[in-house]
Amino acid sequence: MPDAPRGPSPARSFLGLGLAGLVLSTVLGVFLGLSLYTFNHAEGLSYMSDDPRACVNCHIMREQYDGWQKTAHHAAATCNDCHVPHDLIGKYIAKVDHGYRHSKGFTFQDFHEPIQITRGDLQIVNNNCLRCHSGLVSELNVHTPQGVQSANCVHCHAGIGHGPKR
Amino acid sequence: QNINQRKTEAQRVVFEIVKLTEDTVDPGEWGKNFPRQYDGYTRTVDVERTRYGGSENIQHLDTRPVWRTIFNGYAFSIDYREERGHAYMLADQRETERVLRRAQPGACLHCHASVLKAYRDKGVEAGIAPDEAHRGDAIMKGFEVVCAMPYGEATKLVEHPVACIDCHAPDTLQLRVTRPGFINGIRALARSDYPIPHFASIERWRKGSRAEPYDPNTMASRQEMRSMACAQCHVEYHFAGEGKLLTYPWHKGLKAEQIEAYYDEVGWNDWVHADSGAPVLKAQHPEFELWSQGIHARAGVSCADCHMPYKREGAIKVSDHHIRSPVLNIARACQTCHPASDSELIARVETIQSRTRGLMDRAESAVLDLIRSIQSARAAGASDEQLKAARALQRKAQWRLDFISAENSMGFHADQEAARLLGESMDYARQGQVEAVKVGGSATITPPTVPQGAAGKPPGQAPPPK
Amino acid sequence: QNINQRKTEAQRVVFEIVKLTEDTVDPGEWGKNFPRQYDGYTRTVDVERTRYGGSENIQHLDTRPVWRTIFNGYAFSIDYREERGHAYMLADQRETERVLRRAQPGACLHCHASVLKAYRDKGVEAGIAPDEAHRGDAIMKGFEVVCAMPYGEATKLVEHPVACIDCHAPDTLQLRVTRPGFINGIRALARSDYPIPHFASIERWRKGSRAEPYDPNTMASRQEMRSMACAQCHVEYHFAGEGKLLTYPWHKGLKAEQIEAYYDEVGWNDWVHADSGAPVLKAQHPEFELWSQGIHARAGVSCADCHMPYKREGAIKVSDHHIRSPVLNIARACQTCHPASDSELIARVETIQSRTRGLMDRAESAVLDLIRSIQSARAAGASDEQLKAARALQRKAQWRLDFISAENSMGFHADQEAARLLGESMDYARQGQVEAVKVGGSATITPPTVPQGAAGKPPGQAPPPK
Ligand code: HEC
Ligand code: HEC
Ligand code: HEC
Ligand code: HEC
Ligand code: HEC
Ligand code: HEC
Ligand code: HEC
Ligand code: HEC
Ligand code: HEC
Ligand code: HEC
Ligand code: HEC
Ligand code: HEC
Ligand code: HEC
Ligand code: HEC
Ligand SMILES: [Ca+2]
Ligand SMILES: [Ca+2]
Repeated sequence: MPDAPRGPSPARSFLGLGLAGLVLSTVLGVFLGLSLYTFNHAEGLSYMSDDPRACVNCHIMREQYDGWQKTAHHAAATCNDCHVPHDLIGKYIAKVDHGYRHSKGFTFQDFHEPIQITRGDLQIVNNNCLRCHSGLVSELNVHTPQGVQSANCVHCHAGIGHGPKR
Repeated sequence: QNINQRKTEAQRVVFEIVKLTEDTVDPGEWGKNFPRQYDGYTRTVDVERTRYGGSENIQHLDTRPVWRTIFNGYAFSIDYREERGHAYMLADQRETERVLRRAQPGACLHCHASVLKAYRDKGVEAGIAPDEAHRGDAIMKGFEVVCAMPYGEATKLVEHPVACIDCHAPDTLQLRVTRPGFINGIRALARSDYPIPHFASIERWRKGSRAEPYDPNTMASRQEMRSMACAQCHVEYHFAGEGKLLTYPWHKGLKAEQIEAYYDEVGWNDWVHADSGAPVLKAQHPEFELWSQGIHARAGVSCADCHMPYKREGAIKVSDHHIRSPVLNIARACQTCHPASDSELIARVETIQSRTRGLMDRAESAVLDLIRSIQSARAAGASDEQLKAARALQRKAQWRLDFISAENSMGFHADQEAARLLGESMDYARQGQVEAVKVGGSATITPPTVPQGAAGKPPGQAPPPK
Repeated sequence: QNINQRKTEAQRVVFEIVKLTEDTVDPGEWGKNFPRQYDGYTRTVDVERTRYGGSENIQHLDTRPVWRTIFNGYAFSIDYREERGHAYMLADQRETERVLRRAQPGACLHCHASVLKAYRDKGVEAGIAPDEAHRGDAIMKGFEVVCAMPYGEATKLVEHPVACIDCHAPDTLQLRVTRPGFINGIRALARSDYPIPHFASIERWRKGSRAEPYDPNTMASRQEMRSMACAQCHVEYHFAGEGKLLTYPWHKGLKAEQIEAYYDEVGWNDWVHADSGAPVLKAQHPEFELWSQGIHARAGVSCADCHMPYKREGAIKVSDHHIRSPVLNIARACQTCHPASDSELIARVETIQSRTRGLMDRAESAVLDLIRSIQSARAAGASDEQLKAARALQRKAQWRLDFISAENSMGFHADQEAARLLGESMDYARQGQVEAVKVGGSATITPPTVPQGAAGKPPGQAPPPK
C-alpha cells in the first residue's frame, strides 16, 4: 500500500503515558474537548457499551450501520468487535480517544468528510480480524524485512464490515 | 513503515520434516514441509488458454507473420512463442531455435533456472571467501562469471526452473529477492530521480543519507516484496559489454522513453534491421515496467495479489502457487476487491485488451510500411545520409510497438499507457514513411494486419455482462 | 447547541412555500421551497481554474493557435472558449462571435436555455391541443418550430439558463429528461444493436415487445437518470436538413467511429476546409459518449455522482447543485468511493490528463502537417481526384482529434479510449500526408505544438503524493 492513502493520523501518543496518562486524558477528553451536555445528549456514555445502536446515535454513522446489517458479519461481529482493541486497557483508551474525537467532530462539525479511518484505527481493525480468524490465516503470518507480520487484511477485504465502497 | 500489519509471534504451525538450507535447491524437498504451496507450484505445467493470454506455446510468427519482417535479421525472427507456466522455463529456453541455431550467453540463465547455488559456487571458485558473510559477494561474482560463459556450458550448471529457494529464505521462508540483475537494477532506479510513488521504501531511502545502497531485502515492505519478487525477471534487459553482463536499463526511469533515452546514451542497438538497415531495439517482457505506469501499482496492488491470490484449503488460507493468467481465476484474483460478476470482470479485461489489440494491429502495419519504404528507397539508391531520419524514426516506432507487444498482458497492466505508446509508435512510423517517400521510398499504406490465428481474434466490443 | 439543532434538522420535511407548476420557470421561485439546492445552483457563477479545466472563459484559439488552422473556414475559427458554469450558458451563447458574426438557427437554444415553456407555447400555437394529454406532443412540435427560427428571434422566447424545471417535475421534484433532441436520440440508440451495459433499462427494453418506444422518464432507473439528465446536452449533435432539426447521431452507437459511420451514411459535412478542401466534421462536447466508453460508466458511476456529489448540510444530505469540476471538490466527489488522499487523487487525474494532453499535442501537429501538405499539393496543381485519398484521411484524423479535444475532461472520462482515438488520429493524419506527398505535397514534420498559455501547461508525470 502506498504512503499515506488514509486520513490524518491524530495524536495517539498518550497511548504510551500509562495509567496516570489514561486518567488524565479521560478527564481532558471529557472536560476540555466537549461539554458534558454534548456528551450526554449524544448518548456519549454509550461508547462504553457494545451495542451497535450506540454508534448510530450519530446519524453520521448511519451508512456504516446500514451496511453492516447486510454483511455476513452482522451475525458475527458488532462495531466494537472490529473497531476497539480487545485488551482491557487498550479498549478504554480507544473508547476515550474515539469519544473525544467523534464528539468534538460532531459538535464542531470540523471533521473531514467523507469520514476516513485513521491509520491507528485501521491497525486496531486488522488486529481484530486476526483475533477471530487467526486459524485460517496462520500461514499468512510470514517473516518480512520488518519481522513477522500478518497480511494486511483490509487491503483486500475493505468492504467486509459494511459493504463495498465502489 | 507499512500500516496495520501486526507483528506477531510466528504462530505458523509447520511440521518441519526436512531441514531446509541454502543448498536445498530441489523444490520437492521444500514441498515436504509445505505441501500446499508445492502442489500449486507443480500445477504450472497446466495448459490453458484465454482470449489473449494463457499457456499454450503457440508460434507467434505463424499467427502474426508481420513479425517475421519486423524482427528480420534477429534471432526472434526464427522462433517466438507464447510463454507458459514456470515449470517449462528451463526446457523452453534450452529448446528454442533462438538457442539451438544462434549462440547465446550464460546470461540467459539468470531468469530461467534456479541459479543461486551455481552462482555462488562459481563465485567461490573465482576466489570469493566461502563463508556466510561473503555469500552475497560470491553470488554477485558468480553471476558475472556465468553471464560470460557460452549458454551450452552454463546450462549444465543448473537443473531446476525457478524454485522455492529463489523467492524464499530457507530458514524463515521470508520472501526475498536473489537476482543480481534486479539488485543492480533497482539500485540504479533508486539513485535516479524517477518518481516512484508505489514503492514508498525507495522514496524513503532517497530522503535518507544514501550511505548504503538501496536494499530491497531489508528496506522494502512486505507488499512491495510481493511485486519485487516478480520484477526480478519480468523486465526489460540487455547484455552490456563483452562480458554479456545482464543489465536492467532503469537508470533514467521505467517509462519506455526513459529506457530508450538510456539505450541512446550508452549507444545500445540490439541489431541492425536486415531490410532497412536501421539500428533497432528489442523489447522483452516489460511487465514490471508497464505495471508501474498503471492504476493498480499506484493503488498498491501487487503482482502476487492477482497472480498468486489467496486460496482457502480447508481450515487454512495459502498463496496460490499456481502462477498463471488471473483470467482463469477471476473469483480469487479480482473479486475480493471488485464486487462484480465473473462475466463482467472478464468483459472489463477484454474491453481493455481488444482496444490494445486494435491499436497494435494498426501499429504493426505502420512499422511494416515504414520498413518497406526504407527498403525500397535504399534499393532505389538513397544514401545512408538520406535514410538517416527515416531509420531513426523506425527505431523509435518499433521500440514502442514492441514494448507493448512483448509485454504480456495485452495492455491490461496499464491500459492508457499502452495505448499512448502505440499511438506514438504510429506517429513515428508514418513520419518515417513521409521521410522515406521524400527520398524515393514506396508510399504503400497497408490496412491493419488481419490476425491469422485464434490468439488474435478480431477486436470487438466485449459483450455486456449477463 | 449544535447536536440539538442537528436532531431537529434530521426530521425536517419540505415546507411548501410556493406552489410549483409547469409554468414556474424562474428558479428563484423554486428556491423558496428548496433553498439549499438553489444556493448551489446560483454558485455556478464562480470562476475557478484547474490544471486542464475549470471555469475561466479563456480563448482556446489564443492558447493553442493551431486550432485557427484546423477550424479554418468554420465559425469556430473566430471564437472558441473554455466553457464555464451553467449560469453563463445563455449569455455566452448570445455573445459569442459565432453568433454575432455568423447566422445561427434557433436550434442552438435547446441546450442553452430553459426552453420548455417556449417549446410548448410554440407547439400549441402550431395547432397541438393545449391539454395535459398533449403536452409532450406540443413540446416536440414547438421544438421543431424553434429549431428552424433564426437565432435572434428565437432567443427572445427565453430568459433563463437551464433551470430547475428542466431537470425536475414541479410536483414531485422527480428527476426527468425534457429535451426533445435527447428523447429522439436515446430512442434511436435503443433501436440500434450497440451494446450498452451501463443502461440496463435499454437492454431490458430491447428484450421486450418494443411496441412503445424507449422512454427514459418511465423506464430508466434512478441511477441512470442521474446521467441522462446531463446527456440531454453534453453530447455530439448536428442540425439535420433545411429545418435545422437538432439531431444526435447515435443511430449506430456511441463510439467515435460509429458516429462517423452515421455521418458518412447520411452524407453529413460540417464544412469544407478552407485550406485543404476536405469535407470535414466538427465534434462538440461528447462527454456522454466518451464517459460511456469508460470504466466509471461500466461500474454504474453517474455524472451526478462526481459533478453533483452529496453534501451534508447539518443532518440533511443534499445534491451539490454547484455543478463544476470535481477536481475542485475531491473529497465529496471521489473519496466516498476511493479511500485515498486529496493529493493522491489529483495526481491520478493529472497523470491521465497529461498523457492525453501529450498525445493531443502530437495529433494536432499531425493534422496541421496534413492540412499544409494537401494545401501545397493543391497549390502545385494536384487534381481533386488526386487529393481524394488525402482529404478522406483528413476527415477521419480531424474527427478523432476533435472528438477528444472538444470533450471536456482531457481524457479522464475514458482514458484508454481517449488515447486510442488520438492514436488513430495520428495514424490517419500521417497516412494522409504520405498520400499528399505522393502527389506533390510538402513533407514537413512539425514537432508537437508547444502550449502557449497556462491552460496547456506542458505535460509531465504527476508528482508522487505527499
Ligand atoms: C457523537 C457522535 C458519534 C458517535 C456516537 C459515534 N461516532 Fe464514529 N465518528 C463520528 C464523527 C464526527 C467521526 C469523524 C471524526 C474525524 O474524522 O475526525 C467519526 C469517525 C469514526 C470512524 C473513522 C475515524 C477513525 O477514528 O478512525 C470510525 C471507525 C467510527 N467513527 C466508528 C464508530 C463506532 C464503532 C461507534 C460506536 C461505538 C461510533 N463511531 C460512534 C461521530 C460519532
Ligand atoms: C468477532 C469475531 C470476528 C471479527 C472481529 C472479524 N470476523 Fe470475519 N467472520 C467472523 C465469523 C464468525 C464469520 C462467519 C460469518 C458467516 O459466514 O455467517 C466471518 C466471516 C468472514 C468472511 C467470509 C464471509 C464474507 O462475507 O465473505 C471474511 C472474508 C471475513 N470474515 C474477513 C474478516 C476481516 C477481513 C475482518 C477484519 C476487518 C474480520 N473478518 C473480523 C468473525 C469475525
Ligand atoms: C491479497 C489479498 C488478501 C489479503 C491481504 C487477505 N485476504 Fe482473506 N481472502 C482473499 C481471497 C482471494 C479469499 C478467497 C479465498 C477462496 O475463496 O479460496 C479470501 C478469503 C478469506 C476468508 C473467507 C474464507 C471462507 O471462504 O470462508 C476470510 C475469513 C479471510 N479471507 C480473512 C482474512 C484475514 C483475517 C486477513 C488478514 C490476515 C486476510 N483475509 C487477508 C484475499 C486476501
Ligand atoms: C467485520 C469488521 C467490521 C465491522 C463489524 C464494522 N466495521 Fe467499520 N470498518 C471496518 C473496516 C475494515 C474499515 C475500513 C474500510 C476501508 O478502509 O475502506 C472500517 C471503517 C469504518 C468507518 C470509517 C469510514 C469508512 O467507511 O471507511 C466507520 C465510520 C466505521 N467503520 C463505523 C462502523 C460502525 C458504526 C459499525 C457497526 C454498525 C462498524 N463500523 C462495523 C470493519 C468493520
Ligand atoms: C490487477 C491485477 C494484476 C496485477 C497487479 C498484475 N497482473 Fe499480470 N495480468 C493480469 C491480467 C488480467 C492479465 C491478462 C491475462 C490474460 O490475458 O489471460 C495479466 C497477464 C500477465 C502475464 C501473461 C499471462 C498469460 O496468460 O500469458 C504475465 C507474465 C504477467 N501478467 C505478469 C505480471 C507481473 C510480473 C506483475 C507485476 C509487476 C503483474 N503481472 C501484475 C492481472 C494483473
Ligand atoms: C527466475 C525468473 C522468474 C521469476 C522470479 C518469476 N518469473 Fe514468471 N516467468 C518466468 C519465465 C522465464 C516465464 C516463461 C516460461 C516459459 O514460457 O517457458 C514466466 C512465465 C510467467 C507467467 C506466464 C504463465 C502462463 O501461463 O503463460 C506468469 C503469469 C508469470 N510468469 C508471473 C510471475 C509472477 C507473478 C512472479 C512473482 C510472484 C513471477 N512470474 C516470477 C520467469 C520468472
Ligand atoms: C531478465 C530476465 C530474462 C532473461 C535474461 C532471459 N529471459 Fe527468457 N523469458 C523471461 C520471461 C519473464 C519470459 C516470459 C515472458 C515472455 O515470454 O515474454 C521469458 C520467455 C522466454 C521464452 C519463451 C517464449 C519465447 O520467447 O519463445 C524463451 C524461449 C526464452 N525466454 C529464451 C531466452 C533466451 C534464449 C535468453 C537469452 C538470450 C533469455 N530467455 C533471457 C525472462 C528472461
Ligand atoms: C516466483 C516466486 C515464488 C516461488 C518460486 C515460490 N514462492 Fe512461495 N511465495 C511467494 C510469494 C509472493 C508469497 C507471498 C508472501 C507474502 O505475502 O509475504 C509466497 C508465500 C509462501 C509461503 C507463506 C504462506 C502463503 O501461502 O502465503 C510459503 C510457506 C511458501 N510460499 C512456500 C513455497 C514453496 C514450498 C515453494 C516451492 C515449492 C515456493 N513457495 C515457491 C513467491 C514464490
Ligand atoms: C487488492 C485489490 C485489487 C485486486 C486484487 C484487483 N484490483 Fe482492479 N483495481 C483496484 C484498485 C484500487 C483500482 C483503482 C481504482 C479504484 O481505486 O477503485 C482498480 C482498478 C481496476 C480497473 C480500472 C482501471 C483500468 O485499468 O481501467 C479495472 C478494469 C480492474 N481494476 C480490473 C481488475 C481485474 C480484472 C482484476 C483481477 C485480475 C483486478 N482488478 C484485481 C484494486 C484491485
Ligand atoms: C468518476 C467521475 C466522473 C464522472 C462519472 C463524470 N465526470 Fe465529468 N469530469 C470528471 C473529472 C475528474 C473532470 C476533469 C475536471 C478538470 O480537469 O478540472 C471532468 C470534467 C468534466 C467537464 C469539464 C469541466 C471543466 O472544469 O471544464 C464536463 C463538462 C463534464 N466533466 C461533464 C460530465 C458529464 C456530462 C458526465 C456524464 C456523462 C460526466 N462528466 C461524468 C469526473 C467525472
Ligand atoms: C440544458 C442543457 C444542459 C444540461 C441539461 C446540462 N448542462 Fe452542463 N453545461 C451546458 C452548457 C451550455 C454549458 C456551458 C456554459 C457556458 O460555458 O456558458 C455547461 C457547462 C457544464 C460544466 C462546465 C462547468 C465549468 O466550470 O467549466 C459542467 C461540469 C457541466 N456542465 C456538467 C453538467 C452535468 C453534470 C449535468 C447534469 C447533472 C449537466 N451539465 C446538465 C448545458 C447543459
Ligand atoms: C446538444 C446541446 C447543444 C447545442 C445544440 C448547442 N450547444 Fe453550445 N454548448 C453545449 C454544451 C454542453 C457546452 C459546454 C461544453 C463545451 O463548451 O464544450 C456548450 C458551450 C457553448 C459555448 C461556450 C464555449 C465555446 O464554445 O466558446 C458557446 C459560445 C456555445 N455553446 C454556443 C452555441 C451555439 C452558437 C450553438 C448553435 C450553433 C450551440 N451552442 C448549440 C451544448 C449545446
Ligand atoms: C442540470 C440538471 C439539474 C438542475 C438544473 C437542477 N437540478 Fe436538482 N437535481 C439534479 C440531480 C441529478 C439530482 C439528484 C437526483 C437523484 O439522485 O435522484 C437533483 C436533486 C434535487 C433535489 C432532491 C434532493 C437532493 O438534493 O438530492 C431537489 C430538492 C432539487 N434537486 C431541487 C432543485 C432546484 C430547486 C433547482 C433549481 C434551483 C434544481 N434542482 C436544478 C439535477 C438538476
Ligand atoms: C460512485 C463511486 C465512484 C466515484 C464517485 C468515483 N469513482 Fe473512480 N472508480 C470507481 C469504480 C467502481 C472504478 C472501477 C475500478 C473498481 O472497480 O474499483 C473506478 C476507477 C477509477 C480510476 C481507474 C480507472 C482509470 O480511468 O484509470 C481512477 C483513476 C478513478 N476511479 C478516479 C476517480 C476520481 C478522480 C473521482 C472523482 C472525480 C472518482 N474516481 C469518483 C468508483 C467511483
Ligand atoms: Ca502465457
Ligand atoms: Ca470548463
